[in-house]
Amino acid sequence: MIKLLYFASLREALGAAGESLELPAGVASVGALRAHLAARGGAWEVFATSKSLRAAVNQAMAGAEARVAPGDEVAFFPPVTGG
Amino acid sequence: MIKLLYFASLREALGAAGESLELPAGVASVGALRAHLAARGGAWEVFATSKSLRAAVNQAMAGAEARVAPGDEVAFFPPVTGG
Amino acid sequence: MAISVQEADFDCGAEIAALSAADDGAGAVASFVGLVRGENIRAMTLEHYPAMTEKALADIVAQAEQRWQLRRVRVIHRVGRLLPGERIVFVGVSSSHRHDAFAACEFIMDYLKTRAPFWKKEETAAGAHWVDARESDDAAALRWESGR
Amino acid sequence: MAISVQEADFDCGAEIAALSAADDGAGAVASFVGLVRGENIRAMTLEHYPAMTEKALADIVAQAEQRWQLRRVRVIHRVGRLLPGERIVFVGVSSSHRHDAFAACEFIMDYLKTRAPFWKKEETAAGAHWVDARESDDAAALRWESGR
Repeated sequence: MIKLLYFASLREALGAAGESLELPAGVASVGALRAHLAARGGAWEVFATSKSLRAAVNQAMAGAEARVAPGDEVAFFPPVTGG
Repeated sequence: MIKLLYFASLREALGAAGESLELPAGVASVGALRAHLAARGGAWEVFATSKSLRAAVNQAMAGAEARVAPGDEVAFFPPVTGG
Repeated sequence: MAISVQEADFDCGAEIAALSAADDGAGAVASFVGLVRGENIRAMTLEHYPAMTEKALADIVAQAEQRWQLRRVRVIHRVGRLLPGERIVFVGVSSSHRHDAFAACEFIMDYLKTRAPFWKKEETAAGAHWVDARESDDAAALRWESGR
Repeated sequence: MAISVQEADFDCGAEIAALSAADDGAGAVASFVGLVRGENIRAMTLEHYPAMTEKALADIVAQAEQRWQLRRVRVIHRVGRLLPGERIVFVGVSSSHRHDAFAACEFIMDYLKTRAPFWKKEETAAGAHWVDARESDDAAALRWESGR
């Protein structure tokens, strides 16, 4: 299982703040996880279409190639706008 | 007459905070005024020997070529060290 | 370094004083305060990623401490709903050297703007919307990569 | 712009608050505080050229206002005898733009250090001496000429 979190406009677009997910076979990177989520269709296609979506693995910014393994916390969010 | 002012280490070296001076004939610039003061000898030679001495005419920084005329306030001081 | 993420307001004067208190070498304190601009905004709500926020800020501060000679660093970022004119963020840096304090303070703000997980939602007369990230903020952060 | 040359201490929190008070566009306030370092110093006396000081500071602030988009600028410089840890100078700048506030604040400090008629005399265990001007301050001010 991994823990998924969604923030800000992404959270609102998906209608969910997060979920627990059993990592499917073959999904071991942020990029593969995005493809898996996009395949749900509808609002979830944003994981395939958005170029600006950011990811963090275990609370550290992570690119598409970053490893994802059971027990990880993976967050997706739009570019940050604090300060 | 001009008003002369001396500040900080220069004031202490000369033992004077300022004076009123009748501008001698031919003294019409900061540079000429420095030469005139240096000619007093002793501590006043600093006006000839110091490369770092600064001048202001009527409260504005002024170089050696700056004009000096009767009624002006001319100040001499070391490089500033505030802030 | 001291980092706070909080709903409560903060006291700039007290924070600045604390940055140099009982430190003979702290001759320079640079600080920055970011406020909610009110031109077309009724209110602003700041969301963040609690588990990551302080970690991200601590990483930014650690980078600043590697690049410049700093004595103390203080970062405060508010979350929740804020009204125009309210303070959002405080960054303060003390150093023996004026330029180090200035550079580190601006670096921390530029990195915070592009790397710390905060998101702003504005309430305007036309409704609420999430604030878009600005290219100028990305450019400001990138400046530090090339060593300007 | 508001410029003060005074013996009295000042309140950084109040000064920073005043820079953005009742101004919807002031989203950024950068400020700097310079303090008496105490490593080998018992006290410091600041002399100035009263007739020129405020004029010189106003000229520096006017230059900053021409170079950057600023909303308000505040400069306070103390004179007289100060002890280690005491505040000497405050420069605060508000702007709509973070970088303008930072740049103008540092510019004003760099120019103040090299162009405003203040002189420091330090009291140490070995006696009192006038502080020498530093080449690094001249270099800091010159940076702004070439547009870095």
